[in-house]
Amino acid sequence: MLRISADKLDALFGAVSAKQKLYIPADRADGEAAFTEYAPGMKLTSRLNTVRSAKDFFFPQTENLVEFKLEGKKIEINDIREECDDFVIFGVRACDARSFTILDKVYLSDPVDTFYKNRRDHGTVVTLACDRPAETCFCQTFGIDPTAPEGDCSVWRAEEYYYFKAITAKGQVFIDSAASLLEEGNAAELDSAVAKTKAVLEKLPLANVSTKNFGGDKLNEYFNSDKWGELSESCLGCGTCTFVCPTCQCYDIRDFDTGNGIKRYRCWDSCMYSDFTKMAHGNPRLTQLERFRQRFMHKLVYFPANNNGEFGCVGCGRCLSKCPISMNIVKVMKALEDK
Amino acid sequence: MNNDTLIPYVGVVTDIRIDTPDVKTFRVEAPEGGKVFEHMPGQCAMLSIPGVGEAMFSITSSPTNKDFMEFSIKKCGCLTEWLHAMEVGQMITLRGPYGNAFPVETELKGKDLLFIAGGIGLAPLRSVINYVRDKRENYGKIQVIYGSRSKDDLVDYKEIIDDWMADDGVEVDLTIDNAQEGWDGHVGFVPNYVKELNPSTNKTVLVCGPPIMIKFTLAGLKDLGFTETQVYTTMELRMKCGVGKCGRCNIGNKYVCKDGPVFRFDQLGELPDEY
Amino acid sequence: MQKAMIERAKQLLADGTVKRVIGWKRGEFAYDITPAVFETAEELDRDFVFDDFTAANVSKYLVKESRKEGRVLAFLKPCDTYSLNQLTKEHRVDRGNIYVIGVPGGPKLDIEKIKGKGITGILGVKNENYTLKIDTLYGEETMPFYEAVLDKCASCKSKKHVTYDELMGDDGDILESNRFDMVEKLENMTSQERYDFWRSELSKCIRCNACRNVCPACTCENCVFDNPKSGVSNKAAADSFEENMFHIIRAFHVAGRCTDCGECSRVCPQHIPLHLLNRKFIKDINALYGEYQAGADTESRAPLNNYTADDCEASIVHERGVE
Amino acid sequence: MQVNDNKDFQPLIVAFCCNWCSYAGADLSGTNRLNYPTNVKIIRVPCSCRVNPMFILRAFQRGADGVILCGCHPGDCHYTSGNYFTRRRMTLLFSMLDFLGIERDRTRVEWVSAAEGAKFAATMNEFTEAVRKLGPNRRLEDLRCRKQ
Amino acid sequence: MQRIGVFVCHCGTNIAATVDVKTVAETLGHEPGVVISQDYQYMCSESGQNLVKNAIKEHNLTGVVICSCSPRMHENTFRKAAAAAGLNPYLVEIANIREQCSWIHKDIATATEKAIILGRAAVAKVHLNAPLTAGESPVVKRALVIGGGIAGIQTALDIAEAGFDVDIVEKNPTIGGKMAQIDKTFPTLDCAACILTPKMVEASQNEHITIHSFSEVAEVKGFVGNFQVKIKKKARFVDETKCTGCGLCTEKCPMKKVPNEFNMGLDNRTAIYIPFAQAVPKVATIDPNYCMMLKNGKCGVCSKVCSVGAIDYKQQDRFIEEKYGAIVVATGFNPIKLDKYDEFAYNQCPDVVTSLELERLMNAAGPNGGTLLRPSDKTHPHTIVFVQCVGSRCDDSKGKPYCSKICCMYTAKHAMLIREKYPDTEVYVFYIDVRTPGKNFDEFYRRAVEQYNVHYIKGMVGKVTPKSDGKIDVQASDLLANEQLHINADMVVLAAAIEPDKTARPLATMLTTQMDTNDFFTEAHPKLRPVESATAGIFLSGACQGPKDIPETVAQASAAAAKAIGLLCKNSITCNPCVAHSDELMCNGCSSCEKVCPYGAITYIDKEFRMPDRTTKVRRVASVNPAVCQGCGACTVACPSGAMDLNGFSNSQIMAEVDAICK
Repeated sequence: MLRISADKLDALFGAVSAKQKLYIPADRADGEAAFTEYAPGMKLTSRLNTVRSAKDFFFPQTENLVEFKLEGKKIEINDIREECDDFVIFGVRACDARSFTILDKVYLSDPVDTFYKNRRDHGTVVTLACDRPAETCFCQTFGIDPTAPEGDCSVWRAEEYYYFKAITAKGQVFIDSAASLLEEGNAAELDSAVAKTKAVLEKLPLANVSTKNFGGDKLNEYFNSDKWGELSESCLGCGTCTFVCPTCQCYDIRDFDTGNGIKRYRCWDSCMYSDFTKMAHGNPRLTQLERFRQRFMHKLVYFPANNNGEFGCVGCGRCLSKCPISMNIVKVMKALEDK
Repeated sequence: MNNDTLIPYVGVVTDIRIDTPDVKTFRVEAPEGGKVFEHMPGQCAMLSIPGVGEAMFSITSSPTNKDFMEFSIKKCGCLTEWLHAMEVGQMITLRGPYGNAFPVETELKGKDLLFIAGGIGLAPLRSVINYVRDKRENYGKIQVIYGSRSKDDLVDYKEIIDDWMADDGVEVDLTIDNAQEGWDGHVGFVPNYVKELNPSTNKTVLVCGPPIMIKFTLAGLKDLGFTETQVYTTMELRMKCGVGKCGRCNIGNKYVCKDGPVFRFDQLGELPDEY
Repeated sequence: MQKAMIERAKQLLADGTVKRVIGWKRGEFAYDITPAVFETAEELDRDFVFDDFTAANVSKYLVKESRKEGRVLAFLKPCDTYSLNQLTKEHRVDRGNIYVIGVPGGPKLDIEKIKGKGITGILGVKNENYTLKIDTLYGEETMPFYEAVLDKCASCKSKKHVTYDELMGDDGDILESNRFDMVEKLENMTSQERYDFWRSELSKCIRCNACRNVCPACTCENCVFDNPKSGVSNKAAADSFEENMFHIIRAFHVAGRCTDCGECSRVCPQHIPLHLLNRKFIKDINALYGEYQAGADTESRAPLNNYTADDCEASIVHERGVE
Repeated sequence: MQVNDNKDFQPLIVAFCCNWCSYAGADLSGTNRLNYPTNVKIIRVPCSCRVNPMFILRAFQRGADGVILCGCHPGDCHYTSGNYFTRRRMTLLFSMLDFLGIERDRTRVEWVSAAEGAKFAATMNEFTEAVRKLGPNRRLEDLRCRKQ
Repeated sequence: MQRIGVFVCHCGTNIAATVDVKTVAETLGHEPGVVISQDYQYMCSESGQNLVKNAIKEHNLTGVVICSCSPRMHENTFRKAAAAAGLNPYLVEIANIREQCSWIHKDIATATEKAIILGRAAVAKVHLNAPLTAGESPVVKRALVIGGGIAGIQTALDIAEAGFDVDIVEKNPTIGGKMAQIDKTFPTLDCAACILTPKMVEASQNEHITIHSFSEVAEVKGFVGNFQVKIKKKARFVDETKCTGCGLCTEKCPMKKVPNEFNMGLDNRTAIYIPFAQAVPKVATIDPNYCMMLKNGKCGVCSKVCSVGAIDYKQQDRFIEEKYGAIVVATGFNPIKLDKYDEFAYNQCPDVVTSLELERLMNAAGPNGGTLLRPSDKTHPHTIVFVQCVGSRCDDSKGKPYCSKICCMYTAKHAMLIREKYPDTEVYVFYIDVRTPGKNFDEFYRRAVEQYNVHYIKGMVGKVTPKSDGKIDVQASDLLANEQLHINADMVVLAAAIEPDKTARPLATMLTTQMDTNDFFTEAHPKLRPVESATAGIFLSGACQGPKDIPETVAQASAAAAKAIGLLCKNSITCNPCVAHSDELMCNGCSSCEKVCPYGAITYIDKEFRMPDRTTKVRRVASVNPAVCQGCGACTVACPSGAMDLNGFSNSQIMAEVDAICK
């Protein structure tokens, strides 16, 4: 297996970023990590994961869709789409890598969202296997192996080396772009590192969270559960969980009048927001209970119902650590199961 | 790059018909003439005035109309108010068609059809009614039961009187909620009128109207011996994308914009009660 | 304390004084506490928690809870009582329908600060003589208690309960706090430096609205930013301007009403020091219009709803500071 | 600070004037043919206290380079106390803008009575010049609204 | 869709000379919603208005934008025109392209561009205008006159004559004001007291007039047609209703060394006093600063001698509240203090006096019984020097920038009277200009020079120095002869500038009227509305608005009365419909708006709301009383939720204007 010593990672980043834009999770001044465009000297973060998920690269928080010019009764439509440049995201964790599969199911299904596809086509996802999972991690619940992340190319760290394995052609291009820096290495060292991580995985406090009681067939059972009132009681109705979530994909389309034309843009929206489903003549989700229920039903029931049992959650644990009131999908799952 | 469904087309309003005090029917053509896109009866389109808003409307003209599309729109919010203020020649943007359609070429084919509509609920059904009128040979008897608050609130009144009623094999039963001068037709709510008319249960039913009307009509139909699998309706919820991605118009796992708006009542019954 | 609180709550439930209890409920881990309403003794015994992590200010929930049938018992820390007073003053709560038990304040802990030390896989946190013993998947870690204290507690303004029906533990005093130090530091920077500082902070904003939705002063029936008719509604920080706009207007709308409870910064998933904006207003108000503490009472006029004929002119902004 | 007079820069100045004093003052300055730059565009409001901070930010968003608010002299408000509230609100708002690093010379409050046509013109000349020196508003603009 | 008409006025060449009106009309014609855009010579003319009216009808307009002069000028004209054509008058907006564009700019290109932008802002605003209907509020049929000088008296008499009740509030113990202190009046030289006192008596006897002497306005609330005024009746320690004005108490009062302000402090009065013989009301007043009984409880003479028991040492200030439909301000003037004019030795030498002091010195009721004697040694002065413009037309901070207007004439009067009565006295007048515009004024002045040989010298007095021999050295320059002069004078008379009374400034604040920088009240329009303040229902009478002589004062007083009567005649007045309103669905009931409302127009109600989920919820919400709201908009900014908005100046309208300007 190809590898590079940790102290040469800089050189690899340099080589890759010379050809295309490279983003790596780096430390921010406030101690959190964020995917940042690589610049020489930038170090890979020691934090397990970023606050914002990697979905931003394919589904940014806001993007312009189309522009209009209005004059008198005339409307002129201006398609502003442009082919996006190739880029690499390095250091995506297994959970986020899986989230792309989930987003693909939404955005690449017919009719294809060309805005998403454009970026997906041009982005190379280089994943990094986890070696120090946190207490909030529960990706295994969704069948994700954090020691064997998906993506275009997978990377493992073992001792002082990073090991590389291409999964797709794009991944191979990535490896090739730094081929001169890589050397053939001993996979045994890697195996023992992976084994060590697997041992930790078993001990994770959320290792026992299971999806066995969830899925598309539980629709009416859980929809009508009497637990929602209690669970949603303290929900602030903010969008934190939604916006840090790697799989939340809801959006709003809005027009902005610049004074010189109309820019139609889409931006993340949250089903937790009170105006999400508001219409001129009513709102089918009137209280936070319904909105709260929607978010979790979507991930645990509706999504699997529409996608062959696949859940709309990857167990990254972001909502567990970021919810202002610490209400989250794990608590919801446990409460719903507890009949 | 391929076309993206979120990028709309331009359409020109070439005719505006005032149907009722709060409903107008807009004829929309492509700037170069002809239809902006093809559709099937029951499908919807996203209409927009950039800077004002975008909303989903059912296409009220029949696909058999090869020259233009029509939208019957009731004034109820910011965008519709704007649309109502339009003059002929105004451009709008539209994208679509969205959603499924009434199964005119499958389940409905060869059947006797009963259309039940209330108020602006006639809009989506009008597309089907005119479609089956134009392809008369493919369908059995047609009955339309349509009611509104008053005579003035009956949408497409002229077309109903001049065309539909004149057709062979088409029966139209009109009703209004309260008696009114100049009205010698039936007076009473639609669900009651349906019961009174006691249509034969071999008909396939297409219902559209205010939720309360649908609820009572359905109950009435059941009393008359109809089953849920015989009855279709069309839904409306907050929509943004039109293609089941933006995440707001779902009822359970079904997206109204993509899996709907046409649902058979037995399908609807399987979904949670959140609409 | 927790035990005593549970006992007292059970008494008050039992004797019919209150129908519900608002407090904190334990979570999956040592630290993920959720504000919750308890209606039975069993629930209290099972889930009620009051410890180093019960930082959440539950007073905002009283807007809704106090309008429900039956009296609600609220355990309020000193800072929370200021929020409640302010809400009472603005007629947002029915104070008569709330039974307030004042409980001692912090300092409470910030799990993010512990995680910021690189400590991960946290299974338990114990405070032993102001040293935190943290049990993790990767062994035990320790850190000084005070390094993990929430920012809002580190610059606590008051240990005094300004409203309560009953007190558990001793009441404290209004403190001399260092809460304006950072504001002052920023004031002493150049305009460009301040601009750069705020740009780097506010550009992190993901407009999740957690700051607004947690804020006990933000109880509008319909926020201007959610109301399309307001002309300023926006959902995403689509432009740097909108990031500024949202936070400036939010700070302005709570100016003179903000009690400096610090919840906005506590809940920000991006660690934006939003409280600095509010503190800037508080500092200005104190300096220009006389000391004013929102929520200290329920009668006084808010500084922005008040004036004197000899107030300073706006040009004071131009006359002071560097540059 | 860099010396740059931005001589050719034509700033856009939005002036909110209260109907009773400053708008009348502006009229008087016209009646007396006292020149001030065309850069200044006046919006009439009943009282300076009608000016919501949102309007000021909106102006900056849409491309204004300076915003000035004119009202009756303190104590002379047609509505008794309006300008006193204005004074507090704007002091705090301007202080906040300054705190965020927005150039403090882009905003101003000036009291101009109905009799002070000359003061109005002088104020506008001076303010326009001050904003001209600062150059285009970049720190509080909305890039989407920037004119191509 | 809106159908907006734009009408661009040339205003002759006032606009058209610097703004290309055709281009403005043409460009605005392309704005969204604009269906007709025209220009015309004079839009405010009848044919111009007809143009607008016809267009409204012909094009079925939903909004009108007039690009013309200031809305302060013709907004009402065009609103009326619109109303006449069936369009709600509040669907008219004015773009001010004259005062705020063509008159201040010179370059046609930029001025035209600006005019277009102003027009565009008005179009953007009118898109969002809503038809408004003005409510009505009743008029209280009673007027208040503040100040009991000749202006106030005349106004009160005229209003009373029309049959309306009127109250005079006078801060001094008697009405009469400055005119009561004046000896003779120019240019007729008739006796001031002879023409004033009958009016004072008439006022006191008129059944419609109530005089609140020794009283001050303490608080004013309300608005046109319905002012609520709190009047402070200062304690005079004498029961007005009992005192007969017999004067025995003033004779017996042992405290006799009180400077007599009526005689400008040139002689003394007693602690209990009646200002002068013809005072109205003729009742005594105790001066608490001097009365020994009030100061240390020892005396009580007046109480003992008063046969009707009118003395009441325990009297307190009283407050009465009254409602008025109209208020007339007649607070008058005072000569300025001359403390800063050391060069004229006013404070050092008793024989340097002001003109008003000279009036008292020459008055038969004055300190010397009408004989002109030097205050210092009571000798007859042989050389008198008059110094003009002391503090008037002054460009430094010591004086006033304006001309006090009356000095030239009263000095001519003084000079003439002195020369007439004491032909042996030489009179010198140092002047900068002699201003005599007025009926018979210049003739009067020429008589002083030609007939009475008064020495008018164009020049400045540099220094006045009292000498040890009691004479006064006046050093001056003769500008025409271009030489320095020294005059050995016996008396020097300073024509001190006049200024508004000090009580005017706080009063203006209470009345929410505007003042200029000199504290004269500002009239609503300098030419067309000279006796009205900009605040509806507040009128201006006399010198409070600017320096005036007696005939002018009386003329303005009657004019103010006419305006007040015009208002009082109405049973109700149309309210301003541009008032605040609260969207109950958004209101939080937080009370912020109530706190900033200067009129108390906002109250709170508990309102029951039907929630969409069919439950009901009771919430406290704000409610604005449109009859009381004056439309300042303070509440709209205090409201964090944006529930409070202002008709005619709504958030969205102002933002639309901002957007249009910044486009």
